[in-house]
Amino acid sequence: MADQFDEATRKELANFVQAEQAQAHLTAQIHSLTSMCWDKCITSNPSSRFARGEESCLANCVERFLDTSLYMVKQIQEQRDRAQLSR
Amino acid sequence: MADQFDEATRKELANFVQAEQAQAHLTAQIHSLTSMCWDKCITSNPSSRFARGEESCLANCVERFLDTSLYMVKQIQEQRDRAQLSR
Amino acid sequence: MADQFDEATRKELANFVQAEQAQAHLTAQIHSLTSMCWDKCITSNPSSRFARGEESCLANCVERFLDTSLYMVKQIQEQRDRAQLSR
Amino acid sequence: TYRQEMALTNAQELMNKCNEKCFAKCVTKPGGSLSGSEQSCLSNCLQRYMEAFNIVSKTYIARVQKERISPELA
Amino acid sequence: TYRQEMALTNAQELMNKCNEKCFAKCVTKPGGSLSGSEQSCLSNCLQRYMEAFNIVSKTYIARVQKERISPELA
Amino acid sequence: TYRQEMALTNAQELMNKCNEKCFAKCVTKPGGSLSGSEQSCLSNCLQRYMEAFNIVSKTYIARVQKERISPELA
Repeated sequence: MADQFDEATRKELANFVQAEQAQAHLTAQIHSLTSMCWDKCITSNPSSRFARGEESCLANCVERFLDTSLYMVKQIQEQRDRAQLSR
Repeated sequence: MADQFDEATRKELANFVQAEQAQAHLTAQIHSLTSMCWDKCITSNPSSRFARGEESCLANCVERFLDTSLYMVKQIQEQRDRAQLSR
Repeated sequence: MADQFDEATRKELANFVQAEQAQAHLTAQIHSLTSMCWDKCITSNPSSRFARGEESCLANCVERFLDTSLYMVKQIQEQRDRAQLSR
Repeated sequence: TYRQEMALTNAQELMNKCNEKCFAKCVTKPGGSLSGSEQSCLSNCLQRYMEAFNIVSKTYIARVQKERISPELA
Repeated sequence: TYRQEMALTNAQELMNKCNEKCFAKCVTKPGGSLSGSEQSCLSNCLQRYMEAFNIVSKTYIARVQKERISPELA
Repeated sequence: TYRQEMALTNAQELMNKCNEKCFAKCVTKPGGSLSGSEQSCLSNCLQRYMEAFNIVSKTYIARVQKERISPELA
Protein backbone atom coordinates (compact mmCIF):
# COMPACT_ATOMS: atom_id res chain seq x y z
CA MET A 1 0.00 0.00 0.00
CA ALA A 2 2.57 2.51 1.20
CA ASP A 3 4.54 2.03 -2.01
CA GLN A 4 1.84 3.94 -3.84
CA PHE A 5 2.80 7.22 -2.16
CA ASP A 6 6.05 9.13 -2.26
CA GLU A 7 7.85 10.23 0.91
CA ALA A 8 6.32 13.75 1.07
CA THR A 9 2.76 12.51 0.63
CA ARG A 10 3.28 9.87 3.27
CA LYS A 11 4.54 12.44 5.79
CA GLU A 12 1.66 14.78 5.07
CA LEU A 13 -0.77 11.92 5.53
CA ALA A 14 0.82 10.91 8.84
CA ASN A 15 0.64 14.50 10.10
CA PHE A 16 -3.00 14.74 9.08
CA VAL A 17 -3.92 11.52 10.87
CA GLN A 18 -2.04 12.60 14.02
CA ALA A 19 -3.70 16.03 14.08
CA GLU A 20 -7.11 14.44 13.64
CA GLN A 21 -6.47 11.94 16.44
CA ALA A 22 -5.38 14.76 18.76
CA GLN A 23 -8.54 16.69 17.84
CA ALA A 24 -10.74 13.63 18.47
CA HIS A 25 -9.02 13.06 21.84
CA LEU A 26 -9.57 16.72 22.80
CA THR A 27 -13.24 16.56 21.89
CA ALA A 28 -13.76 13.31 23.82
CA GLN A 29 -12.05 14.88 26.85
CA ILE A 30 -14.33 17.94 26.73
CA HIS A 31 -17.45 15.75 26.58
CA SER A 32 -16.23 13.64 29.48
CA LEU A 33 -15.21 16.67 31.60
CA THR A 34 -18.54 18.38 30.92
CA SER A 35 -20.39 15.27 32.07
CA MET A 36 -18.24 14.82 35.19
CA CYS A 37 -18.20 18.49 36.23
CA TRP A 38 -21.95 18.80 35.53
CA ASP A 39 -22.57 16.01 38.07
CA LYS A 40 -20.20 17.60 40.61
CA CYS A 41 -21.30 21.22 40.27
CA ILE A 42 -24.95 21.37 39.15
CA THR A 43 -26.95 20.31 42.16
CA SER A 44 -29.91 22.68 41.89
CA ASN A 45 -32.92 22.09 39.64
CA PRO A 46 -32.29 23.59 36.17
CA SER A 47 -33.79 27.10 35.99
CA SER A 48 -33.39 30.10 33.70
CA ARG A 49 -29.85 30.71 34.90
CA PHE A 50 -27.11 28.93 36.85
CA ALA A 51 -27.41 28.99 40.64
CA ARG A 52 -24.84 30.94 42.63
CA GLY A 53 -21.38 29.40 42.38
CA GLU A 54 -22.23 26.83 39.71
CA GLU A 55 -20.42 28.60 36.88
CA SER A 56 -17.21 29.13 38.83
CA CYS A 57 -17.45 25.55 40.07
CA LEU A 58 -17.48 24.32 36.45
CA ALA A 59 -14.33 26.27 35.53
CA ASN A 60 -12.59 25.29 38.79
CA CYS A 61 -13.58 21.67 38.23
CA VAL A 62 -11.75 21.60 34.89
CA GLU A 63 -8.68 23.37 36.28
CA ARG A 64 -8.44 21.21 39.41
CA PHE A 65 -8.96 18.03 37.39
CA LEU A 66 -5.98 18.97 35.21
CA ASP A 67 -4.04 19.86 38.39
CA THR A 68 -4.91 16.42 39.73
CA SER A 69 -3.66 14.66 36.58
CA LEU A 70 -0.37 16.55 36.67
CA TYR A 71 0.01 16.02 40.42
CA MET A 72 -0.53 12.27 40.06
CA VAL A 73 2.12 11.99 37.33
CA LYS A 74 4.59 13.95 39.52
CA GLN A 75 3.87 11.64 42.46
CA ILE A 76 4.58 8.57 40.38
CA GLN A 77 7.82 10.02 39.05
CA GLU A 78 9.01 10.94 42.56
CA GLN A 79 8.16 7.45 43.74
CA ARG A 80 10.14 5.93 40.89
CA ASP A 81 13.11 8.24 41.62
CA ARG A 82 13.10 7.25 45.30
CA ALA A 83 12.98 3.58 44.34
CA GLN A 84 16.01 4.01 42.06
CA LEU A 85 18.00 5.95 44.69
CA SER A 86 17.45 3.27 47.31
CA ARG A 87 18.80 0.49 45.09
CA MET B 1 -10.97 -2.36 -4.28
CA ALA B 2 -14.39 -1.12 -5.40
CA ASP B 3 -13.46 -1.84 -9.00
CA GLN B 4 -13.82 -5.53 -8.26
CA PHE B 5 -17.61 -5.23 -7.93
CA ASP B 6 -20.17 -4.08 -10.46
CA GLU B 7 -22.69 -1.33 -9.69
CA ALA B 8 -25.54 -3.64 -8.55
CA THR B 9 -23.33 -5.63 -6.17
CA ARG B 10 -21.94 -2.45 -4.70
CA LYS B 11 -25.42 -1.06 -4.01
CA GLU B 12 -26.55 -4.31 -2.43
CA LEU B 13 -23.47 -4.34 -0.24
CA ALA B 14 -24.03 -0.73 0.85
CA ASN B 15 -27.67 -1.48 1.73
CA PHE B 16 -26.61 -4.53 3.73
CA VAL B 17 -24.01 -2.59 5.70
CA GLN B 18 -26.48 0.22 6.39
CA ALA B 19 -29.20 -2.17 7.58
CA GLU B 20 -26.71 -3.94 9.85
CA GLN B 21 -25.50 -0.64 11.32
CA ALA B 22 -29.09 0.44 12.01
CA GLN B 23 -29.73 -2.94 13.69
CA ALA B 24 -26.57 -2.63 15.81
CA HIS B 25 -27.56 0.92 16.81
CA LEU B 26 -31.06 -0.27 17.77
CA THR B 27 -29.66 -3.09 19.89
CA ALA B 28 -27.19 -0.79 21.63
CA GLN B 29 -30.02 1.66 22.37
CA ILE B 30 -32.17 -1.08 23.91
CA HIS B 31 -29.33 -2.22 26.18
CA SER B 32 -28.63 1.34 27.26
CA LEU B 33 -32.34 2.16 27.86
CA THR B 34 -32.82 -1.06 29.84
CA SER B 35 -29.86 -0.15 32.05
CA MET B 36 -31.00 3.44 32.56
CA CYS B 37 -34.69 2.66 33.14
CA TRP B 38 -33.78 -0.24 35.46
CA ASP B 39 -31.88 2.22 37.68
CA LYS B 40 -34.74 4.74 37.58
CA CYS B 41 -37.67 2.35 38.10
CA ILE B 42 -36.49 -0.70 40.04
CA THR B 43 -35.97 0.51 43.58
CA SER B 44 -37.29 -2.49 45.54
CA ASN B 45 -35.25 -5.61 46.28
CA PRO B 46 -35.67 -8.16 43.46
CA SER B 47 -38.42 -10.64 44.36
CA SER B 48 -40.54 -13.16 42.47
CA ARG B 49 -42.40 -10.42 40.63
CA PHE B 50 -42.11 -6.69 39.95
CA ALA B 51 -43.28 -4.34 42.71
CA ARG B 52 -46.38 -2.22 42.10
CA GLY B 53 -45.77 0.38 39.40
CA GLU B 54 -42.36 -0.90 38.29
CA GLU B 55 -43.54 -2.40 35.00
CA SER B 56 -45.49 0.68 33.92
CA CYS B 57 -42.54 2.83 35.02
CA LEU B 58 -40.27 0.87 32.63
CA ALA B 59 -42.56 1.40 29.64
CA ASN B 60 -43.16 5.08 30.56
CA CYS B 61 -39.42 5.56 31.00
CA VAL B 62 -38.77 4.47 27.40
CA GLU B 63 -41.64 6.59 26.01
CA ARG B 64 -40.71 9.72 27.97
CA PHE B 65 -37.04 9.35 27.08
CA LEU B 66 -37.99 9.34 23.40
CA ASP B 67 -40.31 12.32 24.05
CA THR B 68 -37.37 14.08 25.66
CA SER B 69 -35.07 13.44 22.68
CA LEU B 70 -37.69 14.77 20.24
CA TYR B 71 -38.50 17.73 22.49
CA MET B 72 -34.84 18.71 22.72
CA VAL B 73 -34.40 18.61 18.94
CA LYS B 74 -37.51 20.79 18.52
CA GLN B 75 -36.17 23.28 21.08
CA ILE B 76 -32.88 23.59 19.22
CA GLN B 77 -34.63 24.09 15.88
CA GLU B 78 -36.89 26.80 17.34
CA GLN B 79 -33.86 28.52 18.82
CA ARG B 80 -32.09 28.44 15.48
CA ASP B 81 -35.19 29.81 13.71
CA ARG B 82 -35.48 32.67 16.21
CA ALA B 83 -31.79 33.46 15.73
CA GLN B 84 -32.25 33.63 11.94
CA LEU B 85 -35.36 35.84 12.18
CA SER B 86 -33.62 38.38 14.39
CA ARG B 87 -30.72 38.83 11.95
CA MET C 1 -3.83 -11.20 1.34
CA ALA C 2 -3.88 -14.59 3.04
CA ASP C 3 -2.29 -16.13 -0.06
CA GLN C 4 0.94 -14.43 0.87
CA PHE C 5 1.44 -16.71 3.89
CA ASP C 6 1.83 -20.47 4.03
CA GLU C 7 -0.35 -22.65 6.28
CA ALA C 8 2.05 -22.74 9.26
CA THR C 9 2.55 -18.97 9.30
CA ARG C 10 -1.18 -18.41 9.09
CA LYS C 11 -1.84 -20.69 12.06
CA GLU C 12 0.85 -19.03 14.14
CA LEU C 13 -0.60 -15.64 13.30
CA ALA C 14 -4.13 -16.75 14.28
CA ASN C 15 -2.84 -18.10 17.60
CA PHE C 16 -0.99 -14.87 18.27
CA VAL C 17 -4.06 -12.74 17.56
CA GLN C 18 -6.23 -14.96 19.76
CA ALA C 19 -3.77 -14.87 22.66
CA GLU C 20 -3.52 -11.08 22.39
CA GLN C 21 -7.30 -10.71 22.34
CA ALA C 22 -7.62 -12.90 25.44
CA GLN C 23 -4.93 -10.79 27.15
CA ALA C 24 -6.70 -7.54 26.21
CA HIS C 25 -10.00 -8.94 27.51
CA LEU C 26 -8.34 -9.97 30.78
CA THR C 27 -6.81 -6.53 31.23
CA ALA C 28 -10.10 -4.77 30.49
CA GLN C 29 -11.84 -7.03 33.02
CA ILE C 30 -9.29 -6.20 35.72
CA HIS C 31 -9.71 -2.45 35.15
CA SER C 32 -13.49 -2.76 35.27
CA LEU C 33 -13.46 -4.97 38.41
CA THR C 34 -11.04 -2.62 40.16
CA SER C 35 -13.34 0.31 39.42
CA MET C 36 -16.49 -1.52 40.53
CA CYS C 37 -15.00 -3.09 43.68
CA TRP C 38 -13.34 0.22 44.62
CA ASP C 39 -16.78 1.88 44.63
CA LYS C 40 -18.29 -0.99 46.63
CA CYS C 41 -15.52 -1.46 49.21
CA ILE C 42 -13.66 1.83 49.71
CA THR C 43 -16.04 4.03 51.65
CA SER C 44 -13.59 5.76 54.02
CA ASN C 45 -11.50 8.79 53.07
CA PRO C 46 -8.16 7.68 51.55
CA SER C 47 -5.48 7.60 54.26
CA SER C 48 -2.02 6.07 54.62
CA ARG C 49 -3.48 2.56 54.72
CA PHE C 50 -6.73 0.76 53.95
CA ALA C 51 -9.44 0.91 56.61
CA ARG C 52 -10.37 -2.27 58.46
CA GLY C 53 -12.06 -4.78 56.14
CA GLU C 54 -11.41 -2.88 52.90
CA GLU C 55 -8.68 -5.21 51.62
CA SER C 56 -10.64 -8.40 52.26
CA CYS C 57 -13.71 -6.73 50.77
CA LEU C 58 -11.77 -6.12 47.52
CA ALA C 59 -10.70 -9.78 47.22
CA ASN C 60 -14.18 -11.03 48.19
CA CYS C 61 -15.74 -8.64 45.69
CA VAL C 62 -13.77 -10.21 42.84
CA GLU C 63 -14.51 -13.77 43.99
CA ARG C 64 -18.23 -13.16 44.54
CA PHE C 65 -18.55 -11.35 41.22
CA LEU C 66 -17.13 -14.41 39.46
CA ASP C 67 -19.44 -16.61 41.56
CA THR C 68 -22.34 -14.43 40.41
CA SER C 69 -21.40 -14.77 36.72
CA LEU C 70 -21.15 -18.56 37.01
CA TYR C 71 -24.37 -18.77 39.05
CA MET C 72 -26.28 -16.75 36.46
CA VAL C 73 -25.11 -18.99 33.61
CA LYS C 74 -26.17 -22.09 35.59
CA GLN C 75 -29.58 -20.54 36.24
CA ILE C 76 -30.13 -19.90 32.56
CA GLN C 77 -29.08 -23.43 31.62
CA GLU C 78 -31.43 -24.95 34.22
CA GLN C 79 -34.25 -22.78 32.91
CA ARG C 80 -33.58 -23.91 29.35
CA ASP C 81 -33.47 -27.58 30.47
CA ARG C 82 -36.80 -27.24 32.29
CA ALA C 83 -38.32 -25.62 29.20
CA GLN C 84 -37.17 -28.52 27.02
CA LEU C 85 -38.44 -31.18 29.44
CA SER C 86 -41.90 -29.65 29.58
CA ARG C 87 -42.30 -29.71 25.80
CA THR D 1 -22.38 -16.91 10.49
CA TYR D 2 -22.46 -13.13 10.88
CA ARG D 3 -26.07 -13.12 12.17
CA GLN D 4 -25.30 -15.75 14.80
CA GLU D 5 -22.28 -13.75 15.91
CA MET D 6 -24.47 -10.66 16.33
CA ALA D 7 -27.03 -12.64 18.38
CA LEU D 8 -24.22 -14.02 20.54
CA THR D 9 -22.75 -10.55 21.12
CA ASN D 10 -26.21 -9.34 22.05
CA ALA D 11 -26.79 -12.19 24.52
CA GLN D 12 -23.35 -11.63 26.04
CA GLU D 13 -23.98 -7.91 26.46
CA LEU D 14 -27.31 -8.74 28.15
CA MET D 15 -25.59 -11.14 30.56
CA ASN D 16 -22.83 -8.63 31.34
CA LYS D 17 -25.31 -5.86 32.16
CA CYS D 18 -27.48 -8.27 34.14
CA ASN D 19 -24.51 -9.54 36.20
CA GLU D 20 -23.43 -5.97 36.88
CA LYS D 21 -26.88 -4.74 37.95
CA CYS D 22 -27.78 -7.82 40.01
CA PHE D 23 -24.39 -8.00 41.74
CA ALA D 24 -24.84 -4.32 42.67
CA LYS D 25 -28.33 -4.96 44.07
CA CYS D 26 -27.89 -8.39 45.69
CA VAL D 27 -24.27 -8.54 46.93
CA THR D 28 -23.87 -5.30 48.84
CA LYS D 29 -21.21 -6.59 51.26
CA PRO D 30 -19.20 -9.34 49.54
CA GLY D 31 -18.39 -12.07 52.09
CA GLY D 32 -16.58 -15.41 52.00
CA SER D 33 -19.21 -17.06 49.77
CA LEU D 34 -22.58 -16.29 48.15
CA SER D 35 -25.17 -16.68 50.92
CA GLY D 36 -28.53 -18.37 50.34
CA SER D 37 -30.39 -15.09 50.42
CA GLU D 38 -27.91 -13.55 47.97
CA GLN D 39 -28.47 -16.49 45.61
CA SER D 40 -32.24 -16.19 45.72
CA CYS D 41 -31.97 -12.44 45.20
CA LEU D 42 -29.76 -13.13 42.14
CA SER D 43 -32.27 -15.64 40.69
CA ASN D 44 -35.12 -13.16 41.06
CA CYS D 45 -33.01 -10.31 39.72
CA LEU D 46 -32.07 -12.34 36.64
CA GLN D 47 -35.75 -12.99 35.86
CA ARG D 48 -36.68 -9.34 36.44
CA TYR D 49 -33.82 -7.99 34.32
CA MET D 50 -34.81 -10.25 31.41
CA GLU D 51 -38.43 -9.07 31.75
CA ALA D 52 -37.27 -5.45 31.90
CA PHE D 53 -35.24 -5.99 28.74
CA ASN D 54 -38.33 -7.40 27.00
CA ILE D 55 -40.58 -4.54 28.13
CA VAL D 56 -38.03 -1.98 26.98
CA SER D 57 -37.49 -3.73 23.61
CA LYS D 58 -41.20 -3.99 22.86
CA THR D 59 -41.95 -0.39 23.88
CA TYR D 60 -38.97 1.03 22.01
CA ILE D 61 -39.49 -0.88 18.78
CA ALA D 62 -43.25 -0.14 18.73
CA ARG D 63 -42.56 3.57 19.17
CA VAL D 64 -39.79 3.74 16.59
CA GLN D 65 -42.01 1.96 14.06
CA LYS D 66 -45.08 4.10 14.84
CA GLU D 67 -43.31 7.40 14.49
CA ARG D 68 -40.58 6.35 12.06
CA ILE D 69 -38.15 8.10 14.38
CA SER D 70 -34.70 8.14 12.87
CA PRO D 71 -32.63 5.89 15.14
CA GLU D 72 -30.00 8.64 15.39
CA LEU D 73 -32.48 10.90 17.16
CA ALA D 74 -33.97 8.32 19.46
CA THR E 1 -16.65 15.82 3.98
CA TYR E 2 -14.62 14.32 6.81
CA ARG E 3 -14.64 17.58 8.84
CA GLN E 4 -18.41 17.90 8.59
CA GLU E 5 -18.78 14.29 9.70
CA MET E 6 -16.61 15.00 12.77
CA ALA E 7 -18.69 18.09 13.63
CA LEU E 8 -21.88 16.05 13.26
CA THR E 9 -20.54 13.27 15.51
CA ASN E 10 -19.59 15.92 18.03
CA ALA E 11 -23.04 17.57 17.98
CA GLN E 12 -24.70 14.17 18.26
CA GLU E 13 -22.56 13.20 21.26
CA LEU E 14 -23.46 16.54 22.88
CA MET E 15 -27.18 15.91 22.33
CA ASN E 16 -26.92 12.35 23.67
CA LYS E 17 -25.18 13.46 26.87
CA CYS E 18 -27.57 16.37 27.26
CA ASN E 19 -30.65 14.15 26.84
CA GLU E 20 -29.24 11.69 29.35
CA LYS E 21 -28.38 14.31 32.00
CA CYS E 22 -31.57 16.34 31.58
CA PHE E 23 -33.85 13.28 31.54
CA ALA E 24 -32.16 12.15 34.78
CA LYS E 25 -32.70 15.58 36.40
CA CYS E 26 -36.12 16.54 35.04
CA VAL E 27 -38.07 13.28 34.60
CA THR E 28 -37.58 11.54 37.93
CA LYS E 29 -40.87 9.58 37.84
CA PRO E 30 -41.81 8.92 34.19
CA GLY E 31 -45.59 9.24 33.81
CA GLY E 32 -48.07 8.98 30.93
CA SER E 33 -46.73 12.09 29.18
CA LEU E 34 -44.19 14.89 29.68
CA SER E 35 -45.82 17.36 32.08
CA GLY E 36 -45.55 21.12 31.63
CA SER E 37 -43.09 21.47 34.48
CA GLU E 38 -40.97 18.62 33.09
CA GLN E 39 -40.89 20.39 29.73
CA SER E 40 -39.82 23.72 31.19
CA CYS E 41 -37.19 21.93 33.28
CA LEU E 42 -35.92 20.28 30.06
CA SER E 43 -35.73 23.64 28.19
CA ASN E 44 -33.75 25.20 31.02
CA CYS E 45 -31.55 22.15 31.37
CA LEU E 46 -30.75 22.17 27.65
CA GLN E 47 -29.63 25.82 27.85
CA ARG E 48 -27.56 25.16 30.99
CA TYR E 49 -25.88 22.04 29.57
CA MET E 50 -24.86 23.93 26.42
CA GLU E 51 -23.47 26.74 28.58
CA ALA E 52 -21.63 24.21 30.75
CA PHE E 53 -20.13 22.65 27.62
CA ASN E 54 -18.92 26.07 26.48
CA ILE E 55 -17.41 26.93 29.88
CA VAL E 56 -15.62 23.58 30.03
CA SER E 57 -14.35 23.89 26.43
CA LYS E 58 -13.00 27.40 26.93
CA THR E 59 -11.33 26.58 30.24
CA TYR E 60 -9.84 23.30 29.03
CA ILE E 61 -8.50 24.64 25.73
CA ALA E 62 -7.03 27.76 27.38
CA ARG E 63 -5.23 25.61 29.96
CA VAL E 64 -3.94 23.05 27.47
CA GLN E 65 -2.58 25.87 25.27
CA LYS E 66 -1.05 27.76 28.20
CA GLU E 67 0.80 24.80 29.63
CA ARG E 68 1.21 22.77 26.44
CA ILE E 69 -0.02 19.78 28.39
CA SER E 70 0.23 16.65 26.36
CA PRO E 71 -3.38 15.62 25.69
CA GLU E 72 -2.53 12.09 26.86
CA LEU E 73 -1.81 13.38 30.36
CA ALA E 74 -4.74 15.75 30.64
CA THR F 1 6.94 -2.68 19.90
CA TYR F 2 3.41 -4.01 20.11
CA ARG F 3 3.91 -5.37 23.66
CA GLN F 4 5.24 -2.05 24.91
CA GLU F 5 2.30 -0.27 23.34
CA MET F 6 -0.11 -2.61 25.16
CA ALA F 7 1.68 -2.00 28.47
CA LEU F 8 1.52 1.75 27.86
CA THR F 9 -2.20 1.62 27.07
CA ASN F 10 -2.70 -0.39 30.23
CA ALA F 11 -0.76 2.08 32.39
CA GLN F 12 -2.64 4.99 30.83
CA GLU F 13 -6.01 3.37 31.50
CA LEU F 14 -4.93 2.78 35.12
CA MET F 15 -3.94 6.44 35.51
CA ASN F 16 -7.20 7.64 33.92
CA LYS F 17 -9.33 5.53 36.25
CA CYS F 18 -7.22 6.51 39.24
CA ASN F 19 -7.47 10.24 38.44
CA GLU F 20 -11.22 9.92 38.01
CA LYS F 21 -11.80 8.00 41.27
CA CYS F 22 -9.40 10.09 43.37
CA PHE F 23 -10.67 13.41 42.01
CA ALA F 24 -14.21 12.27 42.88
CA LYS F 25 -13.17 11.32 46.42
CA CYS F 26 -10.66 14.08 47.27
CA VAL F 27 -11.85 17.20 45.40
CA THR F 28 -15.53 17.39 46.30
CA LYS F 29 -15.81 21.19 45.95
CA PRO F 30 -13.27 22.41 43.38
CA GLY F 31 -11.81 25.74 44.54
CA GLY F 32 -9.18 28.17 43.21
CA SER F 33 -6.30 25.70 43.72
CA LEU F 34 -5.62 22.23 45.12
CA SER F 35 -5.45 22.65 48.91
CA GLY F 36 -2.86 20.88 51.05
CA SER F 37 -5.41 18.44 52.41
CA GLU F 38 -6.68 17.69 48.91
CA GLN F 39 -3.10 16.97 47.81
CA SER F 40 -2.42 14.60 50.68
CA CYS F 41 -5.76 12.89 50.06
CA LEU F 42 -4.72 12.47 46.38
CA SER F 43 -1.32 10.97 47.33
CA ASN F 44 -2.96 8.46 49.65
CA CYS F 45 -5.69 7.69 47.13
CA LEU F 46 -3.10 7.03 44.40
CA GLN F 47 -1.31 4.51 46.64
CA ARG F 48 -4.58 2.82 47.63
CA TYR F 49 -5.87 2.61 44.06
CA MET F 50 -2.64 0.97 42.91
CA GLU F 51 -2.88 -1.51 45.79
CA ALA F 52 -6.53 -2.18 44.96
CA PHE F 53 -5.54 -2.84 41.34
CA ASN F 54 -2.91 -5.34 42.51
CA ILE F 55 -5.30 -7.13 44.87
CA VAL F 56 -7.93 -7.38 42.14
CA SER F 57 -5.39 -8.60 39.54
CA LYS F 58 -3.96 -11.29 41.81
CA THR F 59 -7.37 -12.53 42.95
CA TYR F 60 -8.85 -12.52 39.45
CA ILE F 61 -5.94 -14.23 37.73
CA ALA F 62 -5.63 -16.89 40.47
CA ARG F 63 -9.32 -17.69 40.17
CA VAL F 64 -9.38 -17.77 36.38
CA GLN F 65 -6.38 -20.13 36.38
CA LYS F 66 -7.78 -22.36 39.14
CA GLU F 67 -11.15 -22.86 37.52
CA ARG F 68 -10.14 -22.37 33.90
CA ILE F 69 -13.11 -20.04 33.58
CA SER F 70 -13.58 -18.98 30.01
CA PRO F 71 -12.78 -15.26 30.01
CA GLU F 72 -16.05 -14.60 28.15
CA LEU F 73 -18.02 -15.85 31.15
CA ALA F 74 -16.01 -14.16 33.83
